[in-house]
Amino acid sequence: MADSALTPEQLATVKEQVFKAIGFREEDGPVVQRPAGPTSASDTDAEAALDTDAFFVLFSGYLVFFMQCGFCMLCAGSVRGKNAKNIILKNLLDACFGALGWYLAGYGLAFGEDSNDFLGVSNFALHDVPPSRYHNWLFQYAFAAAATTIVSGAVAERTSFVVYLLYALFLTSWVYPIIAHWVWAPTGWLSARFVYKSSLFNGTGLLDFAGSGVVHLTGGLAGMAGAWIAGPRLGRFDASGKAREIPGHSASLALLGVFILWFGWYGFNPGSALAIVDSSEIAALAAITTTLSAAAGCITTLFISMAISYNATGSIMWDVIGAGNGVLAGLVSITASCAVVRPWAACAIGVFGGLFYTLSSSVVLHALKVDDPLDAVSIHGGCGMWGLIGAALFADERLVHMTYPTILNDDTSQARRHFGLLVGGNGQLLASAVVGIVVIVGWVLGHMVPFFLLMKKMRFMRVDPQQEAEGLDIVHHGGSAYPRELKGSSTDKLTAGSEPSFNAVQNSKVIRDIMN
Amino acid sequence: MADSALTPEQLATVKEQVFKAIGFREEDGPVVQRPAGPTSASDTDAEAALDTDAFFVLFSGYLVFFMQCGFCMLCAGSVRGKNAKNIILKNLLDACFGALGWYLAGYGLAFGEDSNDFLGVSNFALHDVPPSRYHNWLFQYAFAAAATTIVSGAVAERTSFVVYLLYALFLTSWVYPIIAHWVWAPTGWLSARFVYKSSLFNGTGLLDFAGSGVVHLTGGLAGMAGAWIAGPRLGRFDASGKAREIPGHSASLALLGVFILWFGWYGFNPGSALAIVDSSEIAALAAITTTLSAAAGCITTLFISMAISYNATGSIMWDVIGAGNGVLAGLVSITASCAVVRPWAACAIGVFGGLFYTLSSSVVLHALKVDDPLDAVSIHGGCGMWGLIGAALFADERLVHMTYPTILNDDTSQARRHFGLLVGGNGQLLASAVVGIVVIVGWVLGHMVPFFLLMKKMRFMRVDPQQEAEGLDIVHHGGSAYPRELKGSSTDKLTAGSEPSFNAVQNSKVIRDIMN
Amino acid sequence: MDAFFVLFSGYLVFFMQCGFCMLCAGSVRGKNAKNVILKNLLDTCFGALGWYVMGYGLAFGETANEFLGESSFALRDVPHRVYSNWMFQYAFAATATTIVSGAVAERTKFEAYLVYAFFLTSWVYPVVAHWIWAHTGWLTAFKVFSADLFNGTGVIDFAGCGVVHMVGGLSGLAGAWMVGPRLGRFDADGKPREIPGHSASLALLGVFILWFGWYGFNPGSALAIVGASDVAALCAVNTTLAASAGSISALLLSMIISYYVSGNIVWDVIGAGNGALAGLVSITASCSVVQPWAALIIGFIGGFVYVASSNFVLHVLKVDDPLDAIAVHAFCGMWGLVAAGSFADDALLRSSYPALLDDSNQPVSRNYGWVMGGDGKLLVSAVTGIVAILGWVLFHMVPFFAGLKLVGLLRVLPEQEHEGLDISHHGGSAYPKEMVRSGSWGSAHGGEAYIK
Repeated sequence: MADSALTPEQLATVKEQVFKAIGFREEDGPVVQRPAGPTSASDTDAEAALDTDAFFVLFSGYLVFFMQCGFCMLCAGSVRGKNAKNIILKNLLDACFGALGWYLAGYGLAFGEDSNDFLGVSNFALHDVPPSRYHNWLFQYAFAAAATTIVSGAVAERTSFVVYLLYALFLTSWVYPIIAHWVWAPTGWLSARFVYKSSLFNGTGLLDFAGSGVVHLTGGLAGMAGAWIAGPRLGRFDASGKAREIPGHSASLALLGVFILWFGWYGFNPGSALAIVDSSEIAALAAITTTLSAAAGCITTLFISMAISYNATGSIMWDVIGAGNGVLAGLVSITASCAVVRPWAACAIGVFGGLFYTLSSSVVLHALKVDDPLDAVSIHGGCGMWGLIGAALFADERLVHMTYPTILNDDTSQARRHFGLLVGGNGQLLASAVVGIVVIVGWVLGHMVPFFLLMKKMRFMRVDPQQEAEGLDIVHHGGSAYPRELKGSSTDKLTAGSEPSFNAVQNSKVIRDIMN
Repeated sequence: MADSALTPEQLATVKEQVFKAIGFREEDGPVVQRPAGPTSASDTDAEAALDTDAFFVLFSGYLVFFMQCGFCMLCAGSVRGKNAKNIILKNLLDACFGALGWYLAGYGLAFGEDSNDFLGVSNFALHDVPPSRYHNWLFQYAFAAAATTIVSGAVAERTSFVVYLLYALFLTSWVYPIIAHWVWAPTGWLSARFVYKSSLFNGTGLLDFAGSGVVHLTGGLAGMAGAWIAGPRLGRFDASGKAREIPGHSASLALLGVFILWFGWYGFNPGSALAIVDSSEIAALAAITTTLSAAAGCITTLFISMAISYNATGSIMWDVIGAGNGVLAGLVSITASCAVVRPWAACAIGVFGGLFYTLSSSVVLHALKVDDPLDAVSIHGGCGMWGLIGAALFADERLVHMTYPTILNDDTSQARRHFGLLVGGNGQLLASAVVGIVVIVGWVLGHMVPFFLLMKKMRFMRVDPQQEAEGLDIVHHGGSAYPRELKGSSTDKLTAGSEPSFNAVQNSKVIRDIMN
Repeated sequence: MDAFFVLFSGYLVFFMQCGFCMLCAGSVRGKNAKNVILKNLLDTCFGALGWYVMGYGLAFGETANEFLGESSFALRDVPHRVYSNWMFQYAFAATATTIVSGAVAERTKFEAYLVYAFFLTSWVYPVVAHWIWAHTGWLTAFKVFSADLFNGTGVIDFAGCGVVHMVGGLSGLAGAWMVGPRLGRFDADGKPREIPGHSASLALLGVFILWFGWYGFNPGSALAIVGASDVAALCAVNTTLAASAGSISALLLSMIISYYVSGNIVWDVIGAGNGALAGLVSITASCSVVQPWAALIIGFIGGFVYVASSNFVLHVLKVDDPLDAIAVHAFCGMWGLVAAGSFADDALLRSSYPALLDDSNQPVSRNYGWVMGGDGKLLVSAVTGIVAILGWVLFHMVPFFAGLKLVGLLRVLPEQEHEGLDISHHGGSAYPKEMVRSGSWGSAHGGEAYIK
């Protein structure tokens, strides 16, 4: 497991001797003077590097895709058993419809080669896309699907199936791609990757490395619109408007989802380097900051919720779902800045992410009276905003220069990028982040609120109250996710010979409860 | 070891390494200046190799991290439903506190650049760690978290939450890193990677490629200390001291955990090559031996338990949880030796691993009267020991030389490494393995027994009996992991107004069945 | 680098074992959950042994003839650089094996299943793999000279529609047919009754894991990344699109059917999950040789094939297949081969398969799909491949299962089946009652009895 067979002292001595002998100075950097080899060999090297990058992006994309599984399990565990199949199917289908929407329209709008500041206008249905960009399509598809699936949690247990399908198609084929274009496409007006500093918005562009704003804020706001317009679940608020808990049916499934999401986030954040050759340090840094922020978010949320419950009831309660959501809050918060902040700042961002989550969750529920079964609005919307701001506050000068390409002044001299307010920089990044947040909020709500209102008007939005009470699985999906066993199972044995008394029935119910 | 005077041979080796690192070839002649211009192909080549290695280590680290999910599901499925949330939260938090402990103290103690035989003394909180080592931090963090989480199973269903958090911090920030330093750091006194054979402990060092000893034995022993001091769960032993089964609440979750762990182990073992360029054969061999040993361990355990049940009751019983634990036993057993044994030996190690697991499980339970709900002590402690011994018995000469770096005699001639007793070698490796086991046992128990005893003294260790009987989820975590639906849900609606007749009860039962 | 890629793809394929296990577990009744989980675990384990001892040598042994390989058993004399390939191919063999566990679930004897798993991985599967994927196999598309290829084309089965899925699915057909339906699956008139699984959550968890693992299965089958990253990326794109299309078409089709039959709309969750799998299976043969739009079509039709063949198996053949494994893997596997023979694109064939020479050492283009303007030769080869696999698998597996049935090893006793295999064979339910009742009301009704 050791890196080197020599002690550092020894190695340093030898290095010094060797360098002296060949006239090499360390500050010169790696030797670049090479004898002219066969050109084909260097071509091969360059090709191999591209292949390695494609490999990295593909596997990161697979991990991001696996987050669909995480979201699905998280949602399934966090709703009542009577709606489990419904939400699982919604999660499966936003991956499927997302693929269609992204294939037909989304990718072209976001990353089409012919494009302007505002959107791309070519490469629809993968037309004329060279195969060497296919890995990028897959990676970006997984992001689009992640943005889409966030909403399923916010509108769970009461929205109709059809409206969700329409929504999924609409988001992946129009709303999300445009934002992705603004921030990530080479020509987008908020991009941080122009060559000339003067072309960058506000001289900075929007720092959103892996999508706190593009993916999470978008998804969270769409969820907000949906949950608000759909209205709360039956029984979520009592007559006096006080919120009542409606716990999900399986904490195990929910936390399985959290773990899978954390795992998948290692594709989301480090994978956003979009290359590994010459970027491995960026990817590794992103992996570390992701880990630390998630841990900090979890611990913060846990202790805050513990303190609140202690104040409120006098007994200490360690909230499991809260801790899981804290992990997600930390992950969302670091997403924008994962490659541009130092590890200590990642801890800070995670801690504040946990705080913001708790805070915004309570605002959404108690002040806005919006019923969000999975806290998706606060996790993805609230922490998504904080993520953009956190990037603007903590972005480290050296890391920004390492992660983002060199920019030039108008006289083609190399320009310095702005960096974070709290680490010695100025407020330019913060200004850009605020602008970014405002336009994303405007764009998403400007589309999703009318969309959901229209659906409501057409009575598509929400299932009937009696259907909601009975559970969507029985009404729409042909039976419960956890059906009772048929006659002939062990249950019969246990009740056999006993009177069908209340007690016997109760007993067999116990068994069945457990069996199911 | 000699710090200043280097032998010509050694100088040559190091020269070669240094040249490779800076992209210099001797035939190029002395470097006089660093030419300007774009980097050449060969430079890209060397850099790309490092990047590829970083990529490999990162993705292996992700897989190892995913083992947290596996452990979590395994633990959740193996405890009773009333404690599911508790153990899930413990598993989540050891990943989180583990990250903090490893960040602040652990990594510096284990792999800090300034270090002595016993521990590292720099690089705390990633201070002064070059980004090119960040990927290693992540990988090693995942290992530390794996060692920590082993204990959660052994002390499940009865220990208090706070003591577990303190334990997790203590293990990842002090107990585990020291052992990792001894065995894996370049300067550790048990390391197998010194340059001179005479510097190696016993002329061999400890062969522990991926951590049977460092990770699993450490975790298993800490679990032993915890389970022993916490005492058995209520009802685990009857009045006469005979053990009674307390089955877990979901075999599906437990086996999901086993599969995820097996998957993650492909990061654990092959990933420990820490490089893929020029090491792909080592990694591939490790993947094969891992597979075969897991299969052999599973089959052995299954048939042993079948034979035992047949002897005891006369009917054949195929034990699912036992088979799953057999997989883990095989995996732990091969961990130390995965890159230095041939595939047939991997089968043998797996078979004996299954045997040792069954044996030690029965010793722990019936002789020591220690209640270990997940058999973590026997799987990780028992098979961890066997893994070190197995490596010493079966290590193949050629593979040892392929996997570990070349070592030199004092006269700087190349030295032969010792290899396994059963494949033609001598007992030196075995002696080292025994020493390794003794010091790990001493170190871990020397810390964890006093730690847990202190906790017990302070009455932190264990929850109240009535809390234990009621279940930790309700007492500490605000309700069951699988809550019944609240009043006001559909149940009431459907039964409202009907007599509490058999039929009504049946109806509400149906609903509840579905809910649960 | 390539070894790295192959290894990690192999890990993903291995993870499909977990997916199958969860899918099976969720799709059976709770009383048989442990049984089917253990079967899935053990085919992984016995598969490893069978593949190690026999399978790899038969399929990819270095000395080989057209029909099978004859060396490299137990990894003997296998050079280390091939080790990553062993790992990858093992995961494929285990996948083929595990398909059957679903088809024969809830009623088959445990011992019979173990014997089957060993038999398939050590003999039936490796021979088929050799035919199509080994350089010397008679159906391979990997020979240098066009004249050596079967029909001038060989069978295009990039990632194993035929080799893996048809083999598994047909074995499942043989098994499910021989073992007979579960008790209560058909009523007295022979009308099928639904026996829903105990947890849709687990089943769909399995589907998601399978989809994730398929990204190892299809792109990984490029077996290299350097110089092949475009191929791998195309496979990943096509895999995604086909899975989506399959899921959507199966869902809509089953919705329409339910609307016709019962008058109300049912969105079938398990059907959608199986549809995704159907799409994945359908694209497996052709993932590297068709354009993305063709992948959509292939997946879409795959969903139809799944729904149609599922009804065919159940209503016409009267075979009880709890997981629809036969429809998903055997029938969509066939469709996948046919699709590859129809939609294979000229340029993509050349980029993902090696260059071909005619007898005078001149480069010669490969035959491509008739839909794309080529001729029917690929389709003929695909049909030949289907027939050969059908014959080989059924010829072995039907007598095998019939033999087991004859000696009484195939099926559990009716009362055991009634009670549930977990209790009769595995020492208790997968979800046992708690000894001390949790919850508020449990303790009020006899819960105390367990405390003491």
